[in-house]
Amino acid sequence: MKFERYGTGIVKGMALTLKHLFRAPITVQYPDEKLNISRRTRGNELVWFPEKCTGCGTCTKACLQGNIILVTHRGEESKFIVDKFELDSGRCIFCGLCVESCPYNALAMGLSYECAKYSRKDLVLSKERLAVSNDHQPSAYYRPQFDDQLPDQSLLLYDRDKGGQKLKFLPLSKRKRGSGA
Amino acid sequence: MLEQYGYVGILLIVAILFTITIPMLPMLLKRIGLIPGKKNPTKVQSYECGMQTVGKTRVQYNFRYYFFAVLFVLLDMLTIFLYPWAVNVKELGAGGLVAVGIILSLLTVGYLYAWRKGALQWK
Amino acid sequence: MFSVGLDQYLILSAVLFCIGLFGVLTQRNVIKVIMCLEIMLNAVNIALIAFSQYITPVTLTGQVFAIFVMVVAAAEVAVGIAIIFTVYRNRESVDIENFNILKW
Amino acid sequence: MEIIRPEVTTPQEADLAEGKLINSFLETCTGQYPDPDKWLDEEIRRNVLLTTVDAAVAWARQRSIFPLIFGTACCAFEMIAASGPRFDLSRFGMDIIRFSPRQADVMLITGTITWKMATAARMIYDQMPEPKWVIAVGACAISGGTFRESYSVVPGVNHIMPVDVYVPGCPPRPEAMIHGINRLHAKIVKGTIDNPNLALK
Amino acid sequence: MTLLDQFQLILKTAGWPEWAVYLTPAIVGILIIIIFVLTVVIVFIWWERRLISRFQIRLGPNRCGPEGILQPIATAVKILLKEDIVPEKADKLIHFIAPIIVFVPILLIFAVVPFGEGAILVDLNVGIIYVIAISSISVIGIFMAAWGSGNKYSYISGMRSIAQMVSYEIPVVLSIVGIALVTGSFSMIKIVEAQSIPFILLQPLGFLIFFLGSLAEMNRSPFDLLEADSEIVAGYHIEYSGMKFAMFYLGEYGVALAYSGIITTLFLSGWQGPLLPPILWFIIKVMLVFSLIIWMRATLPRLRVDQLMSFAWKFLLPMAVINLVVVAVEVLVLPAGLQWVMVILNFGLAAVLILLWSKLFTLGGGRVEV
Amino acid sequence: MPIKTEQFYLNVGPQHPSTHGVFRLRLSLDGEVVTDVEPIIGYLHRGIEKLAESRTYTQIIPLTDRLDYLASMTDNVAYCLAVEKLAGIKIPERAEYIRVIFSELMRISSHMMAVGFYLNDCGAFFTPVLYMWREREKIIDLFDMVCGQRLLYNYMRVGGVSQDVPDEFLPAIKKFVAEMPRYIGEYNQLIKQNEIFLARSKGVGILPKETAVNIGASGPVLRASGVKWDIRKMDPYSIYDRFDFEVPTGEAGDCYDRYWVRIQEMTQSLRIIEQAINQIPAKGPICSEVPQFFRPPPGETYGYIEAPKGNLGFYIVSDGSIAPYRLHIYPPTLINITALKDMMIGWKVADLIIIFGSMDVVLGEIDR
Amino acid sequence: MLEIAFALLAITAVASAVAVIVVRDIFRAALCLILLFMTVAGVYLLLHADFLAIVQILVYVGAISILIIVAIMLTRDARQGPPLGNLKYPAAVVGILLLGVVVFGIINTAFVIPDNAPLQETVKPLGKALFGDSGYLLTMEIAVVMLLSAILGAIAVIREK
Ligand code: SF4
Ligand code: SF4
Ligand code: SF4
Repeated sequence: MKFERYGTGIVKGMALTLKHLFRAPITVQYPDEKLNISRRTRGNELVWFPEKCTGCGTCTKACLQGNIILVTHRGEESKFIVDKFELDSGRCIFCGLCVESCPYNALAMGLSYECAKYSRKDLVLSKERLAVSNDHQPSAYYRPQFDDQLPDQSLLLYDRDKGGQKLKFLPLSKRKRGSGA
Repeated sequence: MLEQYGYVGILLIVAILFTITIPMLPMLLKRIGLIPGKKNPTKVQSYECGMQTVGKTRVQYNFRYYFFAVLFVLLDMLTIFLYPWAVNVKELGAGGLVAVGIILSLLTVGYLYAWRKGALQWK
Repeated sequence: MFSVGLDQYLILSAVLFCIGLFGVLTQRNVIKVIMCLEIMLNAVNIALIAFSQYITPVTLTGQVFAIFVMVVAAAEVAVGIAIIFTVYRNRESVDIENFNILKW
Repeated sequence: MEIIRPEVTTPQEADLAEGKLINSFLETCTGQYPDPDKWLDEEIRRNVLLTTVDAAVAWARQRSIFPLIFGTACCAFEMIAASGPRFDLSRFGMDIIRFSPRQADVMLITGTITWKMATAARMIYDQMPEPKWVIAVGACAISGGTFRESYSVVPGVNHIMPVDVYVPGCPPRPEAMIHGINRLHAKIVKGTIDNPNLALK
Repeated sequence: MTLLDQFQLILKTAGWPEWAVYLTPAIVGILIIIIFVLTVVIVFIWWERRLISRFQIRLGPNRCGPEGILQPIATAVKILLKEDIVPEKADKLIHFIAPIIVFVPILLIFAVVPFGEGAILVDLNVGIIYVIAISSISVIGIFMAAWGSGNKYSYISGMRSIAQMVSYEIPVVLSIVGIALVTGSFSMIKIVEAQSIPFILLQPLGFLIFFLGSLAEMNRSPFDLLEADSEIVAGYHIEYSGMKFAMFYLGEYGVALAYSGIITTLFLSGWQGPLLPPILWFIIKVMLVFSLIIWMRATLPRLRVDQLMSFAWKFLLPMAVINLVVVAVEVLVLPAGLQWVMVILNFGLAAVLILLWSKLFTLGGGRVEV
Repeated sequence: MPIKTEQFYLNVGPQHPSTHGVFRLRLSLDGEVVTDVEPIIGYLHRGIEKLAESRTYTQIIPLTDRLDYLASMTDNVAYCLAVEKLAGIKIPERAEYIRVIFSELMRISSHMMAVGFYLNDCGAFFTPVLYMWREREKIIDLFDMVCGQRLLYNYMRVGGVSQDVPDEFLPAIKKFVAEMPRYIGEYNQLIKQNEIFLARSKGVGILPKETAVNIGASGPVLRASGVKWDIRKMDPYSIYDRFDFEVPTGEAGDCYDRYWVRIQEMTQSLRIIEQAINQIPAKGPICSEVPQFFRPPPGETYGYIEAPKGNLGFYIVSDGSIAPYRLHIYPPTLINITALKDMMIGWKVADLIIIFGSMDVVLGEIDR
Repeated sequence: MLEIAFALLAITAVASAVAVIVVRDIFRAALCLILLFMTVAGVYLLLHADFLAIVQILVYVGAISILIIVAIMLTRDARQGPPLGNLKYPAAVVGILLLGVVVFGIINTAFVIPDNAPLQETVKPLGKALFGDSGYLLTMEIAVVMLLSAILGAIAVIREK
């Protein structure tokens, strides 16, 4: 191996790293600034709409690992009443197949991803935990009806606008939020 | 001159004391229970990507560069002669330069011989 | 308190020399023999430099000699170890016994 | 269970020993390590004198974590993404990624652990010096995930070692991972100088 | 007249007993040096982590104290309270003393580093050779660590340490001789004072050789084979935990500081500089050198061990010899005032030599038939 | 006569910084020179093929994601193509284009990781990886926008894709395609001519053409050895015959060529994406009607595509039930690494790491 | 001061020299040898030979011990050296006798010690002595030639044929 380039290759590379030294870092300081995540995010929790769910059980069948535990009994007018709707979020792979299969739009993927827990038990989400609420919002994955309520995703591609200004990453609280379904 | 080296000696003593304290400190802290942890047989096995070590560790090592080591010792010895010359170069003048020239040319001869014999080629 | 003079340095040198000599005579591992040789050469150097310091403090003759001794030591180690490698290649051993018969 | 790897001299012996070890490990690891979550409610009894020292030490431990990325599968790449330029774990002082367990503080299990790998995982866990913590990242590490039914997959690393923080997701977003690490920070802060690892209480 | 001597004079006039006159300044000086070194090392650790992050378009530690400056302190406290493991395969005695053997020489080097005008512990006649000699002890320490750990990766790393040392010492020594030719002394202070023109201009080739050699000495990229993460995990300190590991870690930056200081002294005219106080100039230059090292680390891949040796033996060594001869002739022929001629000559020479030699030599290595 | 040495065994892996997961190599060393290599796999054996036998055809798609998790979209595509072939399903035009766009994006992202980690193995302290990661994040953002996940997309469906791309997708990808060449140029500037890198990778780990063909290597590894073989050209599946692109090849088959082929393929992928964006029909169905519990007719089929890592095949046997009777995966990297031993012996430990890195393996695929 | 330093150095030197012989583990023996080299360097310093002390470290600690370590690494079953040979007792007798004679000689010789102050700088005078007209030039060249022949010899001997 000859040194045919007399070290110019090394110099070029070093020039490039030097150039990067003066570029703005692309880091998002996560707990302080948050990225607007994709509207179709398959977050780490499912969102369940109790009033829409008929307890048909399609979702449990669609799940590739039987992750949703559904216990129902028949109420009046032979409607199913859901006693237990449990999701083991420590096992769920958030593939979204259950959401896709639900014929009544009663299940959606969640937006939240800050779900780290100290104990395994806490990962099993009960019906109350899954039910939609103000801070438990569905994403638009397979539910295009929620599309408009969610803010635009912040893309690294558009990291900078025309003037070279760095795009602000909004804190979660300041984002435009829908009121849920 | 001895005073100067006395300072170096004091620095040496301080440095040794200082560096010995550093690993001793955790031992002390462990004695009074501030550092957790107890021995277990797995912990003291040597780390090899989580697998077991096969065979001896300190084996005879095929040190293909022993050749370089030999050359290094000899050349290092040659450079010793250069120091006294370097500080005297102006006083010694051309005579010194010639003497050193001889040293360096001999060095070059040895070096070229080594190169030609493929000693600098590490297969 | 004793005073440090030429005698003390020379005695130190003699002691080291004799330890080295004992080692050279008794060790069976060639590498250790070489190590003991180094001890002896070092002992000699101490004596030389002590002489240089006390007898010829201006001309530094002893120090010049010490440098030459070092040169010899380096050459000796280099060649010695080269020979060890060569013998080792054939005999797979560093026992001094194998070096007694210098025909391989 | 302690992983004792016998002295072996040939690769064949090593393979035999490994097989035996894996089988015996599989048999012994039936129960789960309990999740040490009692400390959450418990008021920690801090030594009055040592309170500030405790706080300082906990701060140091929390702020300077050398992670050992035990990355086996997909989740590992989200972990790398988390330490990549966009999410940059190094902000929390976690940029010195150590692959030697001797210097690591937190073992980040990112990926599926199979039984074959489990012995290595446990061994590396054991080889980490105290205080140490474990974060199980991803469905596979938490429970075996979608491979739970498989014959070869450990149904959750809490079968083979105690886990401090679980980060669900498959794979969790880098933010989720950082969140998990922040939860661990919160846990470490509650530790005391002589009992840093509340997990082992 | 160093600051130490002045201090001694003051004490003497104050009528202190003789041993106190001798010891007090020494102890004070040594303590100042150690504190200074530790502080700068902490800054270095922080600086490296921040700067390398910025090279990699991220932010780096910024949560711990203002801009993350307390990060190394947190690390130190944490490591202090970390369990210390001695593996059973280790040679316990050697395992214990190896970090000491690594660390002590690094502290010893600072005895001759002039931090400012007169701010030097001792101005030895043999100053710069002393540095080379002392730092070769560190290699033994590293080898002891590698051997004592009883780990196979560290064993390989230990062998590599010898390979590196064997190849880089001679070019470094020769480039130093080139400096001594100009200054006529090995004393660090004299070397600084002789630099009306920084020697980086006067001897560009010498600088290149010394810089690369000291990179190898510091185990810095692209010569960081000893702890090559991607190959031998962590190298010689793989089995070290707790404070012993911290010593290696500190030592790594300590030696970086020492060598940055020495490069500053030898080639960048040390503390000299207009306007600012000398110590500040010194620190600025050291930081510059260290930043250059970090910059290289952020860019360059690592050489293989045989390529490294070929590079040292086939590229640096002939260059160093030629440089030495040329400088000697120049010193003898040119009158003292014509240093600028020497600058031009040497730059031309460096360019020509590098171009020529790049054509001539090959790194070699490659596949071995087994 | 060289000195005979003792056997020195060294485990590299499974928990090693540069085995890209849990690969394990047991080396016999002679000094630093590798005299024998024994690759040991199975540390990530997750039983995907077995699990697939108990899942419906749709439920297998998430499993295929987890094979080659750096290019999960192409795995999806390969599987769906195989099932579509089995059941004779036609897929809508727009879905075809979406598939092509995503496959090529995936290829870029996968190659970026391959090259980045390869350079990391060479010892460049994370910088190339992190630069490439920046661009990969951009790609991942696009994936995230469309399928809501960053790594494992589960986007393809038998008969098409699961959802249409959102409106902002096309402008975004146009912007990406427009600016990506500049970044590729930056990578080249960073490392391509670096002397150290060249010294480390040129002539190292040569895989001769014959061996490459004999072992059945594929993908960039094969092409680097000088064989112009690309299923997209040789046996165009999907709609690849509509695009104009080249198949870059290397000459020597060494690590450098493997690196360089990947970089060039990124450019070619960009070309394909550009054409696809221009040709894609504006609106239209994106998935043909396939029942949720879909039962293909009994029979067997083999579908294969050019995945970023090579020839990825799915062999499916159906017995007419909702789950396949047998699913076999033909992973390219498993085939490629069979040449490892030949390539590694005689090189040094450091070379071995980069040879392994240049193969671009993903353990999920090898161990399945 | 000087006395304490000398006593310390002498004791360490003798102890480590004995250790070199006694310690079975050859790597540890080599480390003891290195310690000996360093203490000898210290003794040189006491003798005002600073340049030689540095050279001692440079050559012995930096080079020769490296070579010895390389030799240890390269050869098998050298780790635990074999026990002392059967020459043990004769050698001890020879050693002690020699020691006695030499010490007797040293004590009974009255050296003529001029009382010049020791030189403050040794590098320059050494250079003058080596290169100057006083006559070691030839010796030095011979030494260098010897080194060269050692290089050639070593290469010739160890070259793998
Ligand atoms: S499929 Fe939908 S409606 Fe039926 S049980 Fe599940 S969530 Fe309820
Ligand atoms: S997201 Fe997937 S794994 Fe989770 S419950 Fe739904 S179908 Fe099951
Ligand atoms: S949890 Fe999901 S992403 Fe993580 S390793 Fe398991 S399958 Fe892969």
